[in-house]
Amino acid sequence: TPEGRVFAAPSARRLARELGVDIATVEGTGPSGRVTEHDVRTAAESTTDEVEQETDEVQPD
Amino acid sequence: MVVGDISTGTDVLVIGAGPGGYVAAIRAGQLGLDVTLVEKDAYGGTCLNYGCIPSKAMITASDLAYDANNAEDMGIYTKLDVNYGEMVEWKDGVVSQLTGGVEKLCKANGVSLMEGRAEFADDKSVRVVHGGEGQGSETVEFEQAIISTGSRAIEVPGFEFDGEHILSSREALALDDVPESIVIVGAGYIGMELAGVFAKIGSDVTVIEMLDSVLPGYEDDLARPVKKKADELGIDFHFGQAAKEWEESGDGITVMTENEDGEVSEFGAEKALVAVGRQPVTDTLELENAGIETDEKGFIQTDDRARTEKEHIFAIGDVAGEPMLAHKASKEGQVAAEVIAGEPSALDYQAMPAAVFTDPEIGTVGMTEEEAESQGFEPVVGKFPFQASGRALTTGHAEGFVRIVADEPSGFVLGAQIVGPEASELIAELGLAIEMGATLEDLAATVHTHPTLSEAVMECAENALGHAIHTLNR
Amino acid sequence: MVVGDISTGTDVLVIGAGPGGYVAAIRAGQLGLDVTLVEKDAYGGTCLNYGCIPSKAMITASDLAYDANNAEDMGIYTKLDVNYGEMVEWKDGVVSQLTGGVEKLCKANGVSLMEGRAEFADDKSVRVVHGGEGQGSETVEFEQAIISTGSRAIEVPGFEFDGEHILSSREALALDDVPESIVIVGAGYIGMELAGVFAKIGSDVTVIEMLDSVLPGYEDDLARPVKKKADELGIDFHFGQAAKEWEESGDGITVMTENEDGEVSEFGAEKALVAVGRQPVTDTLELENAGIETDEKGFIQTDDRARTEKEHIFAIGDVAGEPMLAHKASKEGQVAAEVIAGEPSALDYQAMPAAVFTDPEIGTVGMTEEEAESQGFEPVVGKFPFQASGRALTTGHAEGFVRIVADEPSGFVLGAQIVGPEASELIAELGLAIEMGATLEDLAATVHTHPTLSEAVMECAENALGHAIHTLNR
Ligand SMILES: Cc1cc2nc3c(=O)[nH]c(=O)nc-3n(C[C@H](O)[C@H](O)[C@H](O)COP(=O)(O)OP(=O)(O)OC[C@H]3O[C@@H](n4cnc5c(N)ncnc54)[C@H](O)[C@@H]3O)c2cc1C
Ligand SMILES: Cc1cc2nc3c(=O)[nH]c(=O)nc-3n(C[C@H](O)[C@H](O)[C@H](O)COP(=O)(O)OP(=O)(O)OC[C@H]3O[C@@H](n4cnc5c(N)ncnc54)[C@H](O)[C@@H]3O)c2cc1C
Repeated sequence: TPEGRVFAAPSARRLARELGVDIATVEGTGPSGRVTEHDVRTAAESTTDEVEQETDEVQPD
Repeated sequence: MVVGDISTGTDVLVIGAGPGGYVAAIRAGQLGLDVTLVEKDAYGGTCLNYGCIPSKAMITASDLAYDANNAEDMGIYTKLDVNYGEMVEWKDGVVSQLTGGVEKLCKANGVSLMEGRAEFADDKSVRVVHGGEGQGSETVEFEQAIISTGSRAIEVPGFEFDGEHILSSREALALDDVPESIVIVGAGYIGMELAGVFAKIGSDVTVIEMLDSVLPGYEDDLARPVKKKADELGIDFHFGQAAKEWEESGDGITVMTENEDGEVSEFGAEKALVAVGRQPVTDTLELENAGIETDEKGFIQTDDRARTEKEHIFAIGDVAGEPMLAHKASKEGQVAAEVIAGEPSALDYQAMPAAVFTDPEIGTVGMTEEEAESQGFEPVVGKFPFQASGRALTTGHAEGFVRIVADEPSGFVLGAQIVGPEASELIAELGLAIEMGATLEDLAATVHTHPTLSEAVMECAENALGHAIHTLNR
Repeated sequence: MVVGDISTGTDVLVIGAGPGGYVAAIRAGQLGLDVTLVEKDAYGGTCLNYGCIPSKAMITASDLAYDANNAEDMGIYTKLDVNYGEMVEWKDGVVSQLTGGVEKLCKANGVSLMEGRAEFADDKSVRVVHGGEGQGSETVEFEQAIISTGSRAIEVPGFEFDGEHILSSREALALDDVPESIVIVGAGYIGMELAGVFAKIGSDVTVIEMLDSVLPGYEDDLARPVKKKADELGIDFHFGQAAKEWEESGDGITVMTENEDGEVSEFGAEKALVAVGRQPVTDTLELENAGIETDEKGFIQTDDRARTEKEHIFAIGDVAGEPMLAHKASKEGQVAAEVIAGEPSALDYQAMPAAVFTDPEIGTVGMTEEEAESQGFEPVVGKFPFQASGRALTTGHAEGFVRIVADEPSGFVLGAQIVGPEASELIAELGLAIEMGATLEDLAATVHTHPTLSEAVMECAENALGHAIHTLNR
């Protein structure tokens, strides 16, 4: 589908805002690529992981 | 004697109690905020007092009278007598029940109500001028403000509303008597809705429109059934005519119009209703004191949180731009209140539905085929005529169709246009479909009750997929 | 002279052309299958000829007459004259337009039509007995068959339908004249729908019900507004009464009933309508020749592909069990055809909607609160009264409410019950919500057009979440 339009339920879009995720960057695993709440949570966890990794690199144990 | 200027404070100040403002205030109250709602005229704003509600009440009542009077084919014979004054009284009863409800709901949710007209003193306070001689004014300081002062009817130069000969929709909905004849300037949705009301209860209606068709802005095939029915009702249309001036003549008036070539025509009638659009009420607010600018049309620019250029001042509803619709105002009101309360809300809806309560009704949501194409989708379109709907035929109202626009590769529903019976209600399911990211297959697979008009939505999706049951497929 | 037995063959044989059978046949045709549809009576089956469509046509027409006649509060005064015979003629016109359409659609989709009554010869062929003297019969061999022979009204012992004094719904919908008075045995949905029709156009209606309330099977608070309106219409109810016998008396009849304690009551009327339920038509098919058994009620057991115990024979619609609804029949018909064509279809819908076209209407889909609880959900329930709906008030029909049942932890919508204006249409959006796995938040966040009844759905979801705008929250 053309860029800029994300197909996701209102609840998933709201969750993305709550978790600080840009929903346009989330890969959708639902039918036809619909973005699910699960996809949003997964994306949120992976960004947190990245941040944690970066932090790890700055302050190695 | 002028009462001395007193000064109060509130966390959230909402200016204007229309469907934008009162919803914002209630939601803010629910979220535990200290909120004050200022209204200069009537709770419920244009929508409840002079717009959506009164017009729909009059439409329903006149439809009932007309339908019963035109049901000989069903074996129903009537001798009908409509008392317009009583119809208006009934409508007023509905309005006051609703506006009373708004007031109660505000109070129940902890909203402080204040009567008066607000003007910005600076970006942290307003002056509220109380109505009536000697009622004084007071200064209200706020942490955050929501501007929801709505819109007013545009006046055509030379056609200033006088409430007697030249009416806005507001006065037209409050007449004591059916005018014997009426000239309606403007064939937009308000003009067409009211043209139907008057024609159905016996006025001679003439509609003057500058453009070349009814309901400009709507696709031709949506407007066509409305025009056809209006013709049947005996409404007399004149397109490509600009209203220039009017004069009293006998008991009524004569309206002079001019076409492109400068040719003048004259139309006589008891009264004229001018419905050529609405403009935001932002010129009486001293917005410049708050440091907020408006665009050339008077609208206030806002972002996806309903914020103006001032972080702590929000603008919602008709003042915040097109489409000027009550439910857009309410949605923005909710979001503004939630953002103020720190919730992760935003105006991120995928589609804004709209309805026109003409005969037949029109309901639209999301993209047209053309819009889908221009946005890079590969649209596939399904269509289902109400002539093929069992339920439509049993109601005697089977004109029109349902159309669904979807993206062919993904199947996602992008938009829908309906003209026909209950179009304003049927569009709701399609709005949900768009918000949910539903596909044509999802709509087609959902069991719909028989016999209902909503089956047409399912069959329309099936038609787009090439396998509707009750119509031949594309 | 009997025409000799000829023998033909078909890949797919569909027996019965109701909303189950004709939909199955059309879908099979669309999928390129060689399909023959046998019907002994009339295309469209019970639903189009004697059920859904005629009853809804008569309901709409009688509502229009009644509403117009009771709109003095709106300033509408009528002298009304209803010609029942003409109303029935109009209804017949609607029916024949639709049944004609069914025939055309079958042909356009390549379905071979055959008139006659089918009986199984064995599990690979049927004998089709043509109607009328000397028309003979023929044997049709099939690869796969779909049984969709529908249902018939149950006769109460002693109350055999004679079309004159004792009527089934079929005959009641085809009378030439409004009966001055009528006793209706059974307060189920068919009895209550027709009680409304007759009461609204001037019959004295008495309803006799064995159980203790109207619309058994529906929750009390859904049935209550229907009972209330029926009382207002002057319908006379007698609960806990079993119809025992009847006799002619004067121009009409007397119906004798008995209560639990054996006390006898008598009710006089011009005619009686017996509407105590329907039973599957499986006893005239010689099913045993195909090796298919029925349960004690006569229903054929099927799996989630609509297959009977014989892999290649399917059963759909009223013969395949409750709920006996047209749209259930059509859905099963589609699935059967698709399964035969090798598609991965199944009866995997989450919810089967149902509507009762009483005044006010009832619409239900999915689970009640009680069902949700018993299935292990933690239900949360939202409710929104139509009294708080602007649109409902503008139509003069503001009784009833929308209720949504959801799972509290997940927010998933599980079911909905609506009683009120257009309940049959409003339930569609909730059906889609359930199929899509929508949450309360999704429904609440979807913008709904103002002013519409569908806003009540959104507000109901908000109420379940604790923040409806137009009603106080739980
Ligand atoms: C005839 C007609 C029919 C319509 N039908 C529909 C319809 O069917 N569906 C639909 O969606 N829309 C309809 N509309 C449009 C709808 O009425 C508006 O979109 C809606 O009212 C906008 O809401 P709002 O809250 O922005 O403003 P408004 O409803 O205009 O409310 C603004 C309020 O602010 C008050 N106010 C203004 N300035 C001040 C001030 N300085 N201090 C204090 N108070 C102030 C006003 O008195 C008013 O009460 C219709 C409009 C008309 C005229
Ligand atoms: C008054 C009334 C109102 C109703 N209202 C509604 C409503 O609003 N909504 C709803 O969903 N449902 C309604 N129903 C129920 C609905 O009519 C049935 O659920 C539906 O018709 C079932 O469809 P079907 O295809 O299974 O059977 P049917 O519609 O009964 O069709 C069966 C067909 O098979 C034919 N047939 C039978 N035996 C043979 C044979 N041996 N050979 C050849 N042909 C045969 C019959 O002649 C008939 O045409 C109503 C019913 C009644 C009576």
